[in-house]
Amino acid sequence: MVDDRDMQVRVRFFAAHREATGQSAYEADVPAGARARDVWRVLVERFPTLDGHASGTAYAVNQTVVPADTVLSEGDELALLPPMAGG
Amino acid sequence: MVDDRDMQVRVRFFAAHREATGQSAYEADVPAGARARDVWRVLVERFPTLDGHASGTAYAVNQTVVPADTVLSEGDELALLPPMAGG
Amino acid sequence: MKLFALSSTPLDEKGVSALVSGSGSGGVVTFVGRVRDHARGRSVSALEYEAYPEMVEAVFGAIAAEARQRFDVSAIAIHHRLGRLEVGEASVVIAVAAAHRSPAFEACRYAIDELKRRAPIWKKEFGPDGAFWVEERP
Amino acid sequence: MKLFALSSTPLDEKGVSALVSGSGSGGVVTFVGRVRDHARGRSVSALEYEAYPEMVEAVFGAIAAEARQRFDVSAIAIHHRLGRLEVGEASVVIAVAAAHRSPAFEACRYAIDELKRRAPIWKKEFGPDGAFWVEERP
Repeated sequence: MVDDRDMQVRVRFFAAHREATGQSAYEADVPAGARARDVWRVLVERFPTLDGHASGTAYAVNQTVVPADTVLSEGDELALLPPMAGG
Repeated sequence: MVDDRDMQVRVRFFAAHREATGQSAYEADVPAGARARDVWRVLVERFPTLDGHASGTAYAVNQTVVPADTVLSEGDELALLPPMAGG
Repeated sequence: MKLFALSSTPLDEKGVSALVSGSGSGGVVTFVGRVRDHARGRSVSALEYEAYPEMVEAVFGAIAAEARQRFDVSAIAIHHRLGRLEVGEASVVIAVAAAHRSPAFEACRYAIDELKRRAPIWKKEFGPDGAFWVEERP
Repeated sequence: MKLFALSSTPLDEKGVSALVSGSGSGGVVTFVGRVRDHARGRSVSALEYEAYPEMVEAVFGAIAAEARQRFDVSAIAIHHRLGRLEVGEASVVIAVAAAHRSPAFEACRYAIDELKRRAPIWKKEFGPDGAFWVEERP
């Protein structure tokens, strides 16, 4: 999917994800040209407790909701959004 | 329409009617068996300034809106309700 | 504080809302009517409200009973102001509490629509061309 | 006080409503969401709200801009609470002002529906069976 250089993206965890990983932010090294869903796989390897939490999770890049196949850039903020429950 | 004994009903005036008559309540002597609309005619004779204020006026007897042909009883409270504008 | 009331002093919006909020109510929808600085193309400086008080509270109660029958709501409060109001002041506050928001919105809408249609309340509008009693079809 | 905000302290319902009330607004419709003592058949003792703050205010602003485009309303304010809330406390306050009541009701309904669908806010429910993150479809 990508060339073999790496890039860094800043991942944000909330709610069940935050509790599963024990952190609210994480600097992830991913291959350059990685898509949002590729980062999820990298994160599940790093935090096995995230497994099972994919259902209903949406992605936001730099505070905007995006499709799972969105290509990321160096320095992007990728937020994993579990099912929302405001109000 | 009625027999020739008289009865008394208590009339209530509001808003434009109150200003036209200069009063908010009036004890009207009307023929026994009079209907609400008969009282209106009695009132227009007594208060000529009420003429022209019939349009949109509803009747309430003892605090309940009723049709114009409702027969009144001695001691009833008949309220003349000009077009309402609450809220 | 009563659920249905006329008031000659400024309406307490928060108090009316608090009247209906029980521990089982997930949503409270409130409608507040305010005196606008214009109406029907004229500018407005103040309003004066008058009512048939013995009848108004019964009408408010009937409207609330109908709304509770039609929609799944737990409580409704209706307070209306009397006397002279300046621009920006609240003329009416209706608060509806329900477990779910959809019936709360519907019942609040129903209550203000019916209040305008059938509550024996009148208003005189003061503007640059003088004062007159408002006759508006809701 | 900002039109769109997250707050760690109790929401000021009257203040949010005052934010939108200008002299031209004839109606203000307010929705207040409160913590219920039960939900989905379970009893609830408290809720804990968490948000993605950098994104929430942008989402609130987008929802309000859409509502103003769709409905003839003059102003919308949205405040949401964060942290632990006891039963009865307000979790969200949405106030909409308009010259006429119909668009005010519609825009307020639109705003709460969209907030629940797409604002990045989460809640943990505390009850007799423990605590869990709520996943509800609006």
